[in-house]
Amino acid sequence: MKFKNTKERIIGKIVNETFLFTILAIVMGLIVGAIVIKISGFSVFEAYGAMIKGVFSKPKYIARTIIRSTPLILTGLSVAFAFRTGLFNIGAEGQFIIGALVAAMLGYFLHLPAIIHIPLVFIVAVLAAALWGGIAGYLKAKFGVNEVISTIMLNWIALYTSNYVITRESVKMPGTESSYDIHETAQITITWLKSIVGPAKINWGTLIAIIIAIIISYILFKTTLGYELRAVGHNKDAAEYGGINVKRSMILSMAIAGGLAGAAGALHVMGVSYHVSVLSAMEGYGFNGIAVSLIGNNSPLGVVLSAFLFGGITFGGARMQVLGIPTEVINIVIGSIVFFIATYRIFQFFTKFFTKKKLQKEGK
Amino acid sequence: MWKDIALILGTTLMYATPLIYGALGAVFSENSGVVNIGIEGMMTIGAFSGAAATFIFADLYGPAWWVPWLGFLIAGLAGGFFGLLHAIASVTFNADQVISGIAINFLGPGLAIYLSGRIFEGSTTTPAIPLEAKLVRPFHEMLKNKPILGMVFDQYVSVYIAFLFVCIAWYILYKTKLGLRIRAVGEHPKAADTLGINVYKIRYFSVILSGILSGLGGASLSMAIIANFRPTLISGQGYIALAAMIFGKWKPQGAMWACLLFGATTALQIYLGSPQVGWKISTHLLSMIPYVITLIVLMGFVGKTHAPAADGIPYEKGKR
Amino acid sequence: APEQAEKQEPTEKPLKIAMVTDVGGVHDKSFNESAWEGLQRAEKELGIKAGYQESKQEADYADNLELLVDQGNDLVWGIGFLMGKQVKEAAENYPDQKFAIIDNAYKETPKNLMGVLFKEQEAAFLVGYIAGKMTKTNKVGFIGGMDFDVIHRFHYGYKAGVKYANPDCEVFEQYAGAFDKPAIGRSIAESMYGNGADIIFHAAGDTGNGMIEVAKEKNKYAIGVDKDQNKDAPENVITSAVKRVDNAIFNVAKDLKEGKWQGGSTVVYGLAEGGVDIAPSSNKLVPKEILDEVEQLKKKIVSGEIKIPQSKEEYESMMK
Amino acid sequence: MKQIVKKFGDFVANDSIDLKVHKGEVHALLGENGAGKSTLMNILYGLYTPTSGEIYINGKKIDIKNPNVAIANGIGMVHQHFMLVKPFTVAENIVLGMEPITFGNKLNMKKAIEDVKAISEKYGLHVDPEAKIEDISVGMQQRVEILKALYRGAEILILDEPTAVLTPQEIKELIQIMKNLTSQGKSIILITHKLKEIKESADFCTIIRRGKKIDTVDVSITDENQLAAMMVGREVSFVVEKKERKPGEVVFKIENLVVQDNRGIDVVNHLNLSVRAGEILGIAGVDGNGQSELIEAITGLRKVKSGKISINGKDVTNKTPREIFESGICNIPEDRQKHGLVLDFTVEENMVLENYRKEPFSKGIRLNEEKITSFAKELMEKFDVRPRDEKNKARALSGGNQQKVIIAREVTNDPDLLIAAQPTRGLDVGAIEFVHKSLVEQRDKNKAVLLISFELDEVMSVSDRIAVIYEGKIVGVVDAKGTNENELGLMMAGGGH
Ligand SMILES: Nc1ncnc2c1ncn2[C@@H]1O[C@H](COP(=O)(O)OP(=O)(O)OP(=O)(O)O)[C@@H](O)[C@H]1O
Ligand SMILES: Nc1ncnc2c1ncn2[C@@H]1O[C@H](COP(=O)(O)OP(=O)(O)OP(=O)(O)O)[C@@H](O)[C@H]1O
Ligand SMILES: [Mg+2]
Ligand SMILES: [Mg+2]
Repeated sequence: MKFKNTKERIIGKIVNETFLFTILAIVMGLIVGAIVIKISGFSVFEAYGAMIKGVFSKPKYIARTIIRSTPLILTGLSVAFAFRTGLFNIGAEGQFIIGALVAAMLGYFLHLPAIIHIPLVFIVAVLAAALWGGIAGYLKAKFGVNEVISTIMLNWIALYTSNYVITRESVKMPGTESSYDIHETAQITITWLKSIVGPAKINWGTLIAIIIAIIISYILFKTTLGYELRAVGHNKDAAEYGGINVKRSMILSMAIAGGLAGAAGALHVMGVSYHVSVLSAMEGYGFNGIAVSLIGNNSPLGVVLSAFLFGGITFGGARMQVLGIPTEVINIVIGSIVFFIATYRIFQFFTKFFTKKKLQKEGK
Repeated sequence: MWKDIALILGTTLMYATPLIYGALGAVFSENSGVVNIGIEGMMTIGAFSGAAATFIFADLYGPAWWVPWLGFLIAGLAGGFFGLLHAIASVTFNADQVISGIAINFLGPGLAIYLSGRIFEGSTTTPAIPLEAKLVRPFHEMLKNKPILGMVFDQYVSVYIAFLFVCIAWYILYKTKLGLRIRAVGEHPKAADTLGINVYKIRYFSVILSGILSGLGGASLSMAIIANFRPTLISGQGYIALAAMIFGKWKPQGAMWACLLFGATTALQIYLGSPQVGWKISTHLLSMIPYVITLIVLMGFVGKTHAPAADGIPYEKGKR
Repeated sequence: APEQAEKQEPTEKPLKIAMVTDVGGVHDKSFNESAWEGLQRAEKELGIKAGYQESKQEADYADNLELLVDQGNDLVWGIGFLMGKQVKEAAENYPDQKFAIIDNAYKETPKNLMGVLFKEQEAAFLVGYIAGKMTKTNKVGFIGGMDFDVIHRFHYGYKAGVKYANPDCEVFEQYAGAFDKPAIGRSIAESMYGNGADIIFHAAGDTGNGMIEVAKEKNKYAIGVDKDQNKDAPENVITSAVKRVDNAIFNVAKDLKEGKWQGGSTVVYGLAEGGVDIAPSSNKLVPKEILDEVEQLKKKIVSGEIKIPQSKEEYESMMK
Repeated sequence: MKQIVKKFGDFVANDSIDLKVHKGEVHALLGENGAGKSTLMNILYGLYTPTSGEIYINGKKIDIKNPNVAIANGIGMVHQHFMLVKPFTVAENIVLGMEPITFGNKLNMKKAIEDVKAISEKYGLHVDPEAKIEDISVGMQQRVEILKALYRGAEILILDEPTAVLTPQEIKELIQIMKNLTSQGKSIILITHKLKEIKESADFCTIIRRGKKIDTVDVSITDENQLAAMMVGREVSFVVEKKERKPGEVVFKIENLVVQDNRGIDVVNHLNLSVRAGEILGIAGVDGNGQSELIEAITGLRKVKSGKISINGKDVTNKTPREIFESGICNIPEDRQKHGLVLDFTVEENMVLENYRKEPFSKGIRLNEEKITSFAKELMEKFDVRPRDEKNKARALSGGNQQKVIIAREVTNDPDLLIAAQPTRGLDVGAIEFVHKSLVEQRDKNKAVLLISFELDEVMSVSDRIAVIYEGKIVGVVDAKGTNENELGLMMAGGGH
């Protein structure tokens, strides 16, 4: 009996109005995409067919979708966590880079047994990224520097720092523009699934990311720390009045946000890429994290779902190229989905309009 | 010596220009109470539309004087169209303005590159506009034989328009009826509403204007600094413009100074990397200079920045 | 699926060859596009079936390679050294599938993989020679994108060429730190031209576009890279150091069709193999005598009489 | 206004209300919090569209679609919550929407300032047109609001709770201004919870209860008790029930305290004060004499420049808010929405704003939601917070109920010193009665209470002793029973002992 109740509660939590509107927004976004595809002279059916097949037709594609979604779960969480505490973290991009860089360095330079190496690399990388995120929090608490500016600047500084480090002679693998690969003792790829997923690097990172999402949800809503951070997010003055150290909270929540994005970078290096490369432009993990966070309504559970959605659409959508459809259509689809999520009141407007009409009819 | 200074000044002006347009756009939008993180997307669509339209017109009608101006205008309109989208979402439907802005940042580049492919045989880069069809350089003849002055002032008209716009924006915001209303709506929309000011109309106006300015900013890159659109052209400058607007405390002149600071630090980066200086320092470290200096300057700025009180909050009539 | 394709009689089913682009995309007006042109030519002339898959970020490489394998292509190309690791991994994972990569060499190359390298330094040497001969001011420039090994090949090949033609000629060298910042390219070019250089060579992608723009405005000479860039500025781009990725791709397709697959090795495309060259449009602005000398030089390079440096170290040791 | 109905969803805020106002009269609207007064007036001003009903002005039926129509028909409104743009000047606020312009849409600020000066002369409402709103007192802001309406040629002026935030002096001035205006032929609709003001200024009074009109009465022949009874539907007592009590030891002490305001001026200037256990010490004073800064300094929200604050002999000067709270000082803050509540938190979350870290509300890092919920339920029952849903966002509560949440929380902490700053601002008589009772109960438990209020009546009826603050100093302490309004008023104006 009790089980049934909790189950119902969980379902009730997921299938609420926001959820339904999100689904509607996704449908609307796909419709806009369909229009663009049609105008370009392709078959909508074939195009979306290619997208769906691209994700679901083989276990290994599902695996790749999951792999691709994993960093987005964490960068999405990073942005969502900051939002919940009243801060706008545009800096997930840079925090990701720092996490990845540190993981790549420790994974290569340290020689340790896996049991120590893996957690050490992960934890230190996350701490480094937390420190990086914390800078923005500190600048805000101490100097009142708006975190939007500071995180934008820190993104670029992270990018160039990473490039600088990678191009050092002891770090850069000759003949490439990348660092040396990390040792196997720092890798978290699951090799025994090879028979099912082929060379796709399914790794423990996905599980870790989901666990982190649960932990973050717990911290936000079930702990005193989460209470404090949310209070500061909603009303600094009242929080201060209630005895909460507002400045400390700001630094802490930016640090946690940074750590989350850094975890994304670290897991990506440890599970998928094994190295970091010189970047000539941002890779977009952090910026896409903003979209993921917003599609997921800034809730940890929502972020997990929307990361998979985002990963699926980008991975599957790229398969439309086979038909000759330009990849930009994918960006238009994603943009439309986000746009319709922003304007979910359009749907409210319509639902109201129709129920009103219906009532009028019934009245007569 | 003079040459170096002239070069730094010239680079500063050139680099700051697209940012100034974007930042001015953000100034209008945010002073009316609508956060606009979509500047990046609006600049991209503007850059594409301006370059594509100018090329096409130059191709059809030759490099007549009006061709670049028409292209510039179209860039503004294209940006304005995305401003309209942002306004529909965030003013009419009370959307979360950040979400809507992020959507614009996907849609702008997506559409720009898509259209480029459709129009120019699959190419994501538009063909180069001939020199004669680019925006004019008003002082080009005058400075022909003055190389040092030329380095500073032989700029495209878009540069001077940017500074002119700063003055106009300042005048509109602080000296006119319209500006008073824009700021009132951004500070306290309900108060404005009770005085019979149409909050929605003012916000629509400001957000569309913001799109137009951002579009022009994009075009000032694709029609002056270079002569075509390419996907990597804007690469983050919309965000920098946004940062400059905040740095400039939501004021046109403040935003301008912030953009100039950013331009100047970039010029410094280039100067320090030049063979004349001959610093043997990694370009990766040099590239960091503008961002690091900006952060340091920000720290030194005492006093918190003050956003318009209603910035980012949708206005719903009849709600308290 | 790949084994199946191999068992088919070649006459019955056309060869399928596809490529994975790097993040520039297939229409990047650079080597991705060039590679695609090679495949299309093969489609026309050899009757193969060509396809491509664009990448948006590093994480796409592995996914795209696998997809092309799944589509039953006989040969899968990776375009660009940035995906060197992913291509090798794919080759190890799919030992029955043929792979090839542009711009990369491996210490140990699997049997089913082929590396294709270009001697960029040879083309750079030739354009350097032209620059050294044509300069009136005895000052020429070089703008690099980022500090990459490939760019170094252009850089030092060029420098050696300049000095070979004109030992007294000064070479201004500067790296922009980015491939996507035309404004920076512009201001570096302004500085170099301002300091007396009259010809600049770039290997800086979109950044170099800013340099070409300045050349147009100031009516100076510029040298393009990768593809024939004369189209962008017909009066100013005197020549380009072109990398015939298309030729390489076409040749490999032809070999494959004729059953001459050279797996397990690295093929180097230099002047001799038609892999690099100066642009055909060079005859428009470069005097005939100089072009004739260039032809002589080519022979010497092919015969190994002239050695061309690929890196700073090689250049310095040669200059001693 | 005829048969006005306004529904918010299923909720009927106005239920067929009729209202008739004559030229040149002051017509009062009276009703409990949430009775529907503001809603009715917002309809008249065009901010809400009525669900049904008609409005006539000078016999002509008018469809007031928006404030522009209202303004054109000579209706002006001063809203319950001020509608002023803080960073703007007085003149800018007044002309906003009807700006005088010159060539090229340029604002003619000179003319605006002259116009403002002219009307402020005409109606005797003195303001400095060039001062910024954020720099002027609340009373001044009120005048600006009235001037805004007059500038638009208002003939009918709606004043929604104009006196809730004014000092006694300012209220007197306002009543004078209203008389002035009616003598010039203007009509005024006045919403207030203060019966004394209705008696003093209004000609007629319409009473509304739960959205329905009860009656319109002639004020001159109705007394305050009758009005109150009509309003709440039961008898209300105005006297604070209070037993004699002998105060105990001094528990709280302030010595030579100096505190600066945001501009760096010493607004609390060598202030000395002590409160004893089992007494309510009222602080009377005109707004702006350092009260806010004093409270912020005591509660740790503002740095103390010099001097000493101690509770139970323990020095708490410049300690953090949490340390001060732990030492036994609680505060019902002046601005309930800014400091008292996190409006987007639920009621239950707000109930533990200071105590969430303590058992039983949390254990280690984990919040104990069940305990928090049951605690909130209990308090809501005890303090009659409505609606009785602890999962409601605090934002959705009425002002009165928001205040109850804060009082419940602070009183339950059972502090040695309870500071209550403007605890009844904007509340109806029923709610005020409740707040006063809570303060007295606290005192009867032998705790110290510090009451800070601009309402002289309140200070006099609730306190045991009264300290008068003037320019950051206590200029005198008197026994509440042995004093009168005149004596206090004199001291508040600086004419101390
Ligand atoms: N915008 C709104 N949305 C929903 N309900 C509303 C809204 N405005 C008012 N109400 C409802 O109408 C009722 C009357 O509110 P109103 O503000 O008119 O009360 P009031 O009589 O002015 O109270 P007070 O004396 O506290 O000012 C409220 O109880 C509330 O439930
Ligand atoms: N935005 C809103 N949406 C829905 N209901 C609201 C809203 N604001 C207030 N209410 C409802 O209105 C009722 C009373 O609100 P109101 O603001 O009139 O309170 P109040 O007692 O007048 O407070 P005060 O006099 O201190 O302003 C409450 O029961 C509350 O549930
Ligand atoms: Mg009210
Ligand atoms: Mg009211």
